[in-house]
Amino acid sequence: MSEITSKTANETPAARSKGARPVQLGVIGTFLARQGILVAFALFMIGFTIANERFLDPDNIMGVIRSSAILGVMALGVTFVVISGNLDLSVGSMMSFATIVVLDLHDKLGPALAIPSMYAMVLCLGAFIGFLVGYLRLNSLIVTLGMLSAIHGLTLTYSGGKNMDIADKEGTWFDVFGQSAVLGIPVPILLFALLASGLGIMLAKTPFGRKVYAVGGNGTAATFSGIRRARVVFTCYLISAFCVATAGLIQASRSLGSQNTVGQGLELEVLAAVILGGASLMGGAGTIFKTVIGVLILGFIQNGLLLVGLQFYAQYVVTWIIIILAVWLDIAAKRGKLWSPIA
Amino acid sequence: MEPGTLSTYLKRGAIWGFIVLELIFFSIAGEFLSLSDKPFMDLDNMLLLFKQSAPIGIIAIGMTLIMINGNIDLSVGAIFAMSAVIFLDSMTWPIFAGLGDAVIPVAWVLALLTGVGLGAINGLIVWKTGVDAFIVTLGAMLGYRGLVFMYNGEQPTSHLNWTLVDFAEAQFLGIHTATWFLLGVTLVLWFIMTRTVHGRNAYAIGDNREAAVNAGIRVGPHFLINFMIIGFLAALSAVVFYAESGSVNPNDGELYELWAITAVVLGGTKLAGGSGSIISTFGGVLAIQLLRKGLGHIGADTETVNLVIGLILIAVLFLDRQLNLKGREALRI
Amino acid sequence: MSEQTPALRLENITKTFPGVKALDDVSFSVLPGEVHALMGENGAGKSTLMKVLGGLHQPDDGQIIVGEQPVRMASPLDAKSKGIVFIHQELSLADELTVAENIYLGELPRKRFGLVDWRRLYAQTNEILKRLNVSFDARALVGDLSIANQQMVEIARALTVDAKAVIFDEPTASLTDAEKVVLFDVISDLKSSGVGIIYISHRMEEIFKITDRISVLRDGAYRGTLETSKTNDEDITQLMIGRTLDLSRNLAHHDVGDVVLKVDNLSCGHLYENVSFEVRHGEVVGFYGLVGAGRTAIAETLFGLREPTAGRIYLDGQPTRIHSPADAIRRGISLVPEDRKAQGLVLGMNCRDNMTLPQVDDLKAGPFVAEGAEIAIFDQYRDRLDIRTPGWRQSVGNLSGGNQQKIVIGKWLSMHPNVLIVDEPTRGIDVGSKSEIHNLIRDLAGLGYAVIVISSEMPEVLHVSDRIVAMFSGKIMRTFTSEEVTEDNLIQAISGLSADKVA
Amino acid sequence: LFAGAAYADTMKIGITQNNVGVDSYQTTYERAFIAAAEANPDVETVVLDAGGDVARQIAQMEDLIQQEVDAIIIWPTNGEAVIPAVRKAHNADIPVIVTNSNIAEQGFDFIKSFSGPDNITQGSRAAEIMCDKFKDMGIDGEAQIVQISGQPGYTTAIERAKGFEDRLPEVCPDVTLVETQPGDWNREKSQRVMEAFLVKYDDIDGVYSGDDNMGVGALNAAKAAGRDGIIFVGATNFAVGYEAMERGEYWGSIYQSPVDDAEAALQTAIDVLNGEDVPFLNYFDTPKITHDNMAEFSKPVF
Ligand SMILES: Nc1ncnc2c1ncn2[C@@H]1O[C@H](COP(=O)(O)OP(=O)(O)OP(=O)(O)O)[C@@H](O)[C@H]1O
Ligand SMILES: Nc1ncnc2c1ncn2[C@@H]1O[C@H](COP(=O)(O)OP(=O)(O)OP(=O)(O)O)[C@@H](O)[C@H]1O
Ligand SMILES: [Mg+2]
Ligand SMILES: [Mg+2]
Repeated sequence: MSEITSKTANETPAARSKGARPVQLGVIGTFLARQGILVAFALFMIGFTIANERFLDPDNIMGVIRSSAILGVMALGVTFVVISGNLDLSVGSMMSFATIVVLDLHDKLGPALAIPSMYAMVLCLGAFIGFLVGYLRLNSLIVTLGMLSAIHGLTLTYSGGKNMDIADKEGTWFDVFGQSAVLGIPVPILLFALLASGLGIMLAKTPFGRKVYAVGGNGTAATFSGIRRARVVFTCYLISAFCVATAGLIQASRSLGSQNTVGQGLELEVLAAVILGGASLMGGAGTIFKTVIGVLILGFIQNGLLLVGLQFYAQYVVTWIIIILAVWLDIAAKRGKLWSPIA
Repeated sequence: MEPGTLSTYLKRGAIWGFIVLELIFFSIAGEFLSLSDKPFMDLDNMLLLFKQSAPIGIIAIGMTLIMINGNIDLSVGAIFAMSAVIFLDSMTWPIFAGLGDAVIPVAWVLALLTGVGLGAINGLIVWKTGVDAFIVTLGAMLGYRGLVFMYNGEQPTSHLNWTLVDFAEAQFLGIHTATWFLLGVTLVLWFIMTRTVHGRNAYAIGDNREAAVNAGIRVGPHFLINFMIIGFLAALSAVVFYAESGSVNPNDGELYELWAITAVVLGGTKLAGGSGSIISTFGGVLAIQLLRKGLGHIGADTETVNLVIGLILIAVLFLDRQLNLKGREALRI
Repeated sequence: MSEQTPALRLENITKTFPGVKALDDVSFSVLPGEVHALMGENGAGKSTLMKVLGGLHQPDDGQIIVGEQPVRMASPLDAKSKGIVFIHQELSLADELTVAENIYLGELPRKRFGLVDWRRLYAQTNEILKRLNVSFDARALVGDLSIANQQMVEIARALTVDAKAVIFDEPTASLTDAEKVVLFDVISDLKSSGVGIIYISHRMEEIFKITDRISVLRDGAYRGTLETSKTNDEDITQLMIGRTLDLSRNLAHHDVGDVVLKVDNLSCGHLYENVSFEVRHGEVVGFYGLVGAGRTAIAETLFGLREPTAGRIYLDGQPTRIHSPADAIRRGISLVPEDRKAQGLVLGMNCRDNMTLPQVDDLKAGPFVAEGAEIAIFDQYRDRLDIRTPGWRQSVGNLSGGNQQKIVIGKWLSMHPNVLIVDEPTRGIDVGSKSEIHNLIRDLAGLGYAVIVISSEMPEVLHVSDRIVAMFSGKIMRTFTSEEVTEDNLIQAISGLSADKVA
Repeated sequence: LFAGAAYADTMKIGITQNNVGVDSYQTTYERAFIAAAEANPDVETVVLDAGGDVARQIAQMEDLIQQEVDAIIIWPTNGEAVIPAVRKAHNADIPVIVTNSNIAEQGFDFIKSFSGPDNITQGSRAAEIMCDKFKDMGIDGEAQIVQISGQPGYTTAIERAKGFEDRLPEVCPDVTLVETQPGDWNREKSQRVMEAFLVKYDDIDGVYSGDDNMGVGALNAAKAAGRDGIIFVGATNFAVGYEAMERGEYWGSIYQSPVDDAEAALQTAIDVLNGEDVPFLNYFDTPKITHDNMAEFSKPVF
């Protein structure tokens, strides 16, 4: 046995380092931050309730959820796309397209045929994007930006730029998706809930969901593990298109008429909701549940500020602050430090 | 490789080839379809092209720097509007009442400071919180826009100063004022990116942020500076543009971020960061403006313009991919 | 030991991560002009200790003393300014920049106004490259270099500043022998100019060749320091793993069966040409060659990642075309890839999900993933490969380098392949686990698997293979049986000296 | 798809529109304009769309000047920002006609004529419709109304709101306008805004919206919430508004036809080029339309 020298370090108890430590989150801090989005949500609800007692009125709550449903349904699909490591900026434009098409076909083919035809057309658009991003590996930001513009052009060509209205608004059952209620719950909320739970389970529990996370987390490693990356990305865009078509259906059914720009600008709201929910734009992280919370937060901010009587632009500023705080707390909890360690 | 050699430009040449194609197409199509007796490639028309490229061009040049850095800035449209509001409004502030036209440079400085300040806020948040720039600036896109609206309700902010207009409309050596600014900004940024330590660090950080941190580059302050630069450029763009128009709607500059990003990507800069060139972005800006101008020239209607611009964007991306495709033996991942 | 002032001292360092006590009251010092090895099993805390020293982690407790002064290493920049150079375990380079820019990353020579002094940059870089005796140019893009050359760029950084101490964290993991020689020259240069060197490696022969003292960590705790000249393999492993290992144990050899995989005149562009070989059930075939010899490219082709430009692949006698990894997996081929970070793992995912990723479609309970079955698989391979992790929920990115590698190996073993291809399987793996993996490879062969081992470590190839294919510059130079192979004729073959003797 | 090719001796008229496709008014305007131009053998047109972007509109003005058209019609995205560009055309001896919403007074020296509706008057007329109805109902002493305005920042939105807000206290001093929020010319947005109003205010007697599209959105919200008896008054009578009016759910609006608007603008330009005298402010009439008198008007085509 060779000689083992004693510890080389100075044996005297060394002065503990006194230098400033980075701010560490305590146990409670970490818990709060990890549930940052829920805490923010709760604070909001409390704040608005104090500011305006009508805020918690069941009718109001129901109303907010109902009008968030359209945005929400779209956000569900975009969550898949974002987790798989891509973006979809075309959902707003595509939703306008879906709405206009289903309204137009309603009068031409009748609702029973109009709805599947519209779904088919929107899924084709989704498949086209999925093909470009998944199989041809084109950059999703630019592809969907291009599609935002192109689909808008397509919608205008389709409608001739005119508003689309159902001729016989009283005599159609088409309004069930947007205006009726089952057991007192508005159908848009039911559809949203149904899709959210279906897609939520799909993402969290099925092999496909696992692959979405893998492809978004590290596409190369996913390929090396035998995952057909292109197919996964393609499917995510199909899911997104399906959600968009559903949103268009609710929208069309809700107002039985629409203009060409009904979905304009929604893409960024949708993205904001998905990010608020904690999905990472790098891909690989996020959940449907959190996206739903993100959607509700946006909806309640809008509604709450309106009730309080603040101008609509105050909502912009508040959304800004909320987004940054929520995401910040979320990552602070993950790294266990409030401030970023980057120099 | 010393950055900026001829071979790199040739490799990134797709955008210039595309510009040539556009010129040829619109010249020929213009013969048949245009109302104008003048050819598309008329000198004046081309000079106008440069001038009209300036508002988005100046921003896109800054966006290149941000994107090489591996970040993105979605708030430039809102910064553009906010700087414009300050620029036009400050000329009417009572404290400057005695200045006469000397108020102009003061307003310029204030507007540019606004841009730098808003950029700095983004930069600080990115630096201190570690939240991804996409998210920070997506939030700021809304937040700053809210500030613009708050400033003047929903009314446009206006101040038409004819001295300014004359300055903006002037042509020095036949080249418009706005073009001079665009060229100047392009040159300066090109120089920064290829010749200075800051510029080279920008590439390094975008390429491999962890490596840059490990090597002791102070990534946080670096980001801060770059966000201040793009804030400055967004403000400069506003200052140059609103000198000539004198009135800003609170929603002006919306979607500018997307057009700027489009120009940058058309120029071949990768969204992932680490590579890209200022000169190619300049090409990307010209290509987009040329497309708009050309489609107007041949009388395409709104839906066609939307459709064509969207599809061209995708087509260019596709071509670029095909051109840069590695050989058949490449790894299939 | 003389009573010199250490170049730097780490005192009573403690560092915890959520669920892991990575360092527990560790003290350690380096003298000027000393090469001090830091050893320990995978996950013992070596890299973490060095990251504390390099300013990448802040210790929970303890202090760092440089010269006589206690200092705080707030950031890598801070560490650098205090004369500490850190050559990382994982490559830390910017692909799109030139070799020179990478070497001087963070400290490009300046002229006035923050301009880069290109002339000085290239002059200095050329000097360093000359000293390292490498073949690439200062202006080459790092992304175009092979991994080994990239590692040399990383090493070149040690020569740019006047360092007090240089940390090498497993620098030789992807170097070949020729480059190792250069590295050791560099180290001895640094040493003679009074720099203290901390050297982390799992390779005993290197440790004995170049180090003066050896400090050992186990499970985050300091275990003692040995003088290299007065110790031996057994004592070190004893200290590292708490028991002795019989490294010279003979591996089991089995009867080989029918040909599983046959490759006939396969070519893929310039990567490799006219490659023919076969692998039988129960056989381990080693592929040995210099960096860039084309071994990885062959593996990638067999795994459906590359399209061959000519030639055929036969599986069980049937001509086969493999279109994608999914295809390959379906046909019973597994590949443990060369680059675990980029190709092997989804770093943000937890250990269990990473391990079962290729079979997630098969592990189903109804339409859902059968998580219980997944956990069972994970547990099985964690025990078998001795993977150190607080649990399956830990995200793989937080594991030590060696443990990450084990996850990748476990992932592919659990697929029970017919043909298992392992590319540099023990890169960064500690001695104990390494021999465990070698045994495992032999055992698999015993079970009838056909195994291809690609390795740049000659002892490894010699140790585990039944036959050895020697490659040089995209061509197979010769195939040896384990009886005929010697170190000499193998080296000859892979240097292209025996082209006429193709077997 | 493409406007016609060039011939000598015809009038070349260029138009740069605000934002075609954002609503069917502008689209119908564009089609009517092209149709009117095609019907006239002496006229050739270049039709451009600024997409709501001032910078693009200024560029289009420059392009039209550069193409040496004979006259330019502009539908300003911003009534002040385009003045320098208009001056440029003026300096190049190209007559400029402003359509739909006027430019600011500083620019009046550089234009030949404005052709379009009088948005301020429209706003005040809407106030009068609302007030008259309240008087009929006998609630003009206490009625509360809310306003849903158009896209913030656009002249038309601002002028209509101004006309309404200025006129209302003159005719009905005791009616209170409790809140204004923008609906961005968007039916769905307006529906959401109205939903919040309905929760917030128990007593809403009237809704003024910047156009009928938004008005119908608000109406849908009220119907869904089961709140009857609200008086809806809008502007720019869209087909949906007309139908709702037929059903008696929507009270009144301002009848404004994009076809009239487009034809008036083209005719003004032609008159100017023919050297005829045109009034400087060439308003076309936009009468009040209510449930009572709607039989006098044909259903809008847009
Ligand atoms: N960022 C982190 N978060 C959580 N745990 C970590 C983190 N970094 C390291 N660890 C854990 O700390 C322990 C020590 O890891 P370290 O990388 O220092 O090991 P090592 O001795 O370098 O091993 P190897 O030889 O495999 O490189 C491991 O158990 C590892 O899982
Ligand atoms: N000139 C090159 N440029 C970029 N990548 C290359 C080049 N040559 C080889 N590679 C990549 O490097 C990897 C290894 O190459 P190859 O199979 O030729 O070498 P090898 O014998 O496995 O050597 P090692 O893995 O030890 O470096 C392959 O994935 C290949 O794509
Ligand atoms: Mg390590
Ligand atoms: Mg290899």
